[in-house]
Amino acid sequence: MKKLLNTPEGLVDDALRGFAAAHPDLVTVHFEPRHIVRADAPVRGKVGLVSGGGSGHEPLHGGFVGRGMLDAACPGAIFTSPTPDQILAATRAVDGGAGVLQIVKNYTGDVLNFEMAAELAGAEGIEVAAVITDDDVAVQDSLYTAGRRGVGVTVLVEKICGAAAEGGRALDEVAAIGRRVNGQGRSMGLALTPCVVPQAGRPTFELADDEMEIGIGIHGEPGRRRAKLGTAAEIAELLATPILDDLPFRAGDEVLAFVNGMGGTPLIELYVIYHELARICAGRGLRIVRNLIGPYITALEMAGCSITLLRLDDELIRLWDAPVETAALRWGS
Amino acid sequence: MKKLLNTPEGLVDDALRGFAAAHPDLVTVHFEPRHIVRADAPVRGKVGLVSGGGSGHEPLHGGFVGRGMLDAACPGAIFTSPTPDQILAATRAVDGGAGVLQIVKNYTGDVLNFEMAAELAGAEGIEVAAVITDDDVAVQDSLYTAGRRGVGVTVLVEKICGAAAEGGRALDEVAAIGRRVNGQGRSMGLALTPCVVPQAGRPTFELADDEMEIGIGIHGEPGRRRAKLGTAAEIAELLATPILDDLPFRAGDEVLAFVNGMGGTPLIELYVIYHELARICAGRGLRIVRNLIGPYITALEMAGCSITLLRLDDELIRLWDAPVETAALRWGS
Amino acid sequence: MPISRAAVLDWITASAGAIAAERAALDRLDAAVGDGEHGTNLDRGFQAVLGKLPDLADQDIGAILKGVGLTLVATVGGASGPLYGTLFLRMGAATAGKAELALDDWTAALAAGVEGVVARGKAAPGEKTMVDALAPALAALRAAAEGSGLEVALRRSAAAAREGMLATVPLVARKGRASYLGERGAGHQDPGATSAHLLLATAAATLAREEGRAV
Amino acid sequence: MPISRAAVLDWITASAGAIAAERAALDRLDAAVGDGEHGTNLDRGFQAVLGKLPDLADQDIGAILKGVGLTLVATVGGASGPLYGTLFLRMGAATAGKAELALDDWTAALAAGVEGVVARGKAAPGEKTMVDALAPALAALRAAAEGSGLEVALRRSAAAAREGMLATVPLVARKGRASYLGERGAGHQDPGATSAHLLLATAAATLAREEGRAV
Ligand SMILES: Nc1ncnc2c1ncn2[C@@H]1O[C@H](COP(=O)(O)OP(=O)(O)O)[C@@H](O)[C@H]1O
Ligand SMILES: Nc1ncnc2c1ncn2[C@@H]1O[C@H](COP(=O)(O)OP(=O)(O)O)[C@@H](O)[C@H]1O
Ligand SMILES: [Mg+2]
Ligand SMILES: [Mg+2]
Ligand SMILES: [Mg+2]
Ligand SMILES: [Mg+2]
Repeated sequence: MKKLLNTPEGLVDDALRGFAAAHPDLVTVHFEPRHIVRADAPVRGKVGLVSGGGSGHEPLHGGFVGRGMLDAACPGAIFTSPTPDQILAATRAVDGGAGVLQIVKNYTGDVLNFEMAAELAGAEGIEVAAVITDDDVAVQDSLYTAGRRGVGVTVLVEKICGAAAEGGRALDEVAAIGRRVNGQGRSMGLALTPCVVPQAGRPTFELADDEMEIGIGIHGEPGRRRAKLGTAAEIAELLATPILDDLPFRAGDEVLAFVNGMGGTPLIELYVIYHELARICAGRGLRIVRNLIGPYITALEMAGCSITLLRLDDELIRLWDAPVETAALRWGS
Repeated sequence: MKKLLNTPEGLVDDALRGFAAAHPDLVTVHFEPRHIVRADAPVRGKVGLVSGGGSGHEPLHGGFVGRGMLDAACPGAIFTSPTPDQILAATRAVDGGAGVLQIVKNYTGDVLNFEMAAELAGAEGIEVAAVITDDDVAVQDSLYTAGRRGVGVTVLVEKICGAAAEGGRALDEVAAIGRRVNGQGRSMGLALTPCVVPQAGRPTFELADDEMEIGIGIHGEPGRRRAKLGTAAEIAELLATPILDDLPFRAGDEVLAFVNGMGGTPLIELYVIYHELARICAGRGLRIVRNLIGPYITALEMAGCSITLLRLDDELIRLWDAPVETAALRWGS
Repeated sequence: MPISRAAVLDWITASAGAIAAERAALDRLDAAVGDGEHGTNLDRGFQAVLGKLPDLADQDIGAILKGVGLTLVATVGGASGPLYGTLFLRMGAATAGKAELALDDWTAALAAGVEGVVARGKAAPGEKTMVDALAPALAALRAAAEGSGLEVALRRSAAAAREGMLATVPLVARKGRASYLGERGAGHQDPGATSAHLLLATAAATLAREEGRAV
Repeated sequence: MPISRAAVLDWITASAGAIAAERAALDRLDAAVGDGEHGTNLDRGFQAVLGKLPDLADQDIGAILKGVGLTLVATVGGASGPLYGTLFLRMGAATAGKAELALDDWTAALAAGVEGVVARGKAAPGEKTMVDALAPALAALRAAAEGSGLEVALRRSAAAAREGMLATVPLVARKGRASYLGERGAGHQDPGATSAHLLLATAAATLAREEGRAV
């Protein structure tokens, strides 16, 4: 295991200390229990947005705390959902009287912990709603699974709901927008290498030098199947086709295309995939009107990528373009 | 070799096609010869900023083309300096009548190719000046080497000179500011893994599972020495000490701290290093008043990081804070 | 002979030890079908429980079990945190105020706990989760309660948990992270069922001992 | 017998072949002390030269060499691109308008070329660069020019380049990327000196042949 860290046990807290030191203008970081809160929280009259999940997916979620995006993030241990007390503390810290929206990736652990926190916050009189993201088409039959995983679309939900909340929309409206984004977005990912959970110290799976793992999530878990390493064109096809067919996306759709790096893949390769994706979308008559390319929802140092497509409409474009000021996404003012 | 690409030979052009497709609002990409030009170039009356170097360091330099930073970037083959015809074409494209500043990392190849291009541009009547960055303290004795390498400071020079040029400063002033930044900045880097140049297909060096390579550049070349893998605290110390001693930085200095990822190292680890760096700086009485954390000048998928410290003054802070709108750095408006 | 407060404390302490000893093995099972940290998660939780035990030691059994549940909820995370947390919280509620437990009390407590796990996680038996160890253990306890003593009943319960755990191997998971694997998950033992068996085997080894052995 | 245009074209063609054949070996040498792509760089350049040769074939030797130089400058990149580009550009300038070269012409051309390389790269002999092969080759050519024929002179020149190349092994580099390695670079042969030897060895094998052998 080769990582820049002091001890596996201390990794998350050390990184949070660094995050706190780097961005005092944007956030306040609490350690007992762990939660990252927007520096000017609670914003009176604004719906508060709380997300969270296991650590190891940075910049998700802490990197998205700030004006126009999240009000708080709750980092769990590596790849482990945060606990209800963290989420409850964050909920209290960001409640500006207009209620709190939880943005939760659909994993049993995340859902259960956020649910328990919502029950506790509800008992304290805080109105809580939740958007569960479940955009991963690699998990196909939701009757026989815990449902689709929440992956790339989570970033887009956080940005777009963040803009809606900043714009003064009510809790149920922001939640409805979040569900619309989730409903119109689809993702799929692939790994070239596994990652090493620091406390375990071993790769989460083994891959031969000429193999890739298709249909992975963001936790180093094995994917749906393994295949011989393909070209970028083949890989883009492999990821895009199930995405396109699932919604389905149709000729004439305006979409946001998000090519995400899993943590160990450099930008140059992501742009190669974007080139292939743009070609595939053009071939289907889709118009990519917005894009996002980079490592935004990662799995430690895993090499690989995921593709997310989101069908847009005028309102979603406006909300996407709205100003955002966080450690990992910044534009407008 | 596990990479997302079609062919090693086609990697750079495929990535450039993706870059062109993704950012038509920011840049125009030319292929014969390769150069990336700001969409609204030439800007009349503004000093044009041209940089470039081998590919494989993304987002450097193409990701920094746009308002408030570079006017053009010339991407060479992987880790290979661009050729004079590329640089000449870029120089012509961005000359707005106020002259062109070359920002060149100090490598023999880059220097020679930019020099030849400057001679050719000069013969065409374009006024050209150059700032050579050479901030890498790992290369200590400049009498017996090609001089220090240009690494992390290059990003800072590009941002700060970009703001100065955008602010209407003359060629010699922008060049002087660039040299000041280079003179007040120092860097050092370290690798946990080598990288694989796609056309070679083999790692650039071999490292045992418990070893790190200290004093590396950004081209996968071996470093100054090899040591047993240390903790993040030890690593930060190892990189920061020669930097601090070299300028030297002094108690009371206001600095920009830049923790750069080499391409394969995830953000969570960079924040751990930032935490340690902040501690070390505080111990020496330095005040970190600005920071940058992320993979901005990379060596393909190499795991590792570099640290850059830049001594600031009011003017440099103002120029750093000025709006920038590029694919990889965006703030203000 | 009923279950004493000391025996309950014994059980918790021994469970923490067993989880610590099996941590890497549980992580390995979880790596095959999930994200490789079930053992690390539980170990973090039970180490925190050990830290809390001195404060709980002089309370009644219900308060002890509730304290364990709250600690697990606040420190484990993942799917198993809320589930094991709920198990202990419900067992605590069912034994509130008691200084000792007869076999029937223990059976009722486990029943309440398992019901809580199912209510939270919505897993039916056969979906390759901890429920596949917990539910048979409860059934065996109920069957044994009619006629046999505490020790035998606890042993049968642990044996049933073991059978349930082993029976998860060929199953395709329908709940939790392992369900994402589909057919590829068959052939691996469920980590949660394994940790559940560990807790119940430790119960059989500790709860029926003489009072005052160790804390 | 002087060097013909056809022989010069032969030399260039054969050099492209030699570089292609040694590409991986040159990359490996460069990986040890630099960034591992010297062979790839030169091969890209000489393949481009091959593509340009048909356009150059009916021109004079000076124009041919200038065309090679321009192509190398525009396609090789790195340190070696401007340096080899300058070598050929200067050799082209020194042979402008010529349809054949006597040994003295060739010597003068190489002298101009090497001077250009030194002017651009500022490397002195012994700094572990291509100059360590080029300079001795030029010296040997000059020495041999007094008395021996073309073929012998070219062979002595190639042999001197080879000695110079081998002599780079123990050196610590003071120029180029290898200089960053300091003492660690000693013990490795310089890739640029190796490719320079390759060009001069190919010259010895091609330039003194009968006219019209192959293009
Ligand atoms: N819905 C559920 N009901 C009951 N048990 C479950 C459920 N989902 C998961 N589990 C149990 O949790 C175990 C995994 O726990 P753990 O690895 O700690 O959490 P995570 O899956 O969030 O990483 C599984 O092996 C399974 O036994
Ligand atoms: N200043 C210089 N003068 C002469 N030759 C040089 C100089 N710097 C480097 N070289 C030669 O260039 C070779 C490296 O070429 P190449 O690998 O193509 O370029 P780069 O070093 O830019 O990657 C070295 O082996 C050396 O022989
Ligand atoms: Mg987990
Ligand atoms: Mg090079
Ligand atoms: Mg798990
Ligand atoms: Mg090289």
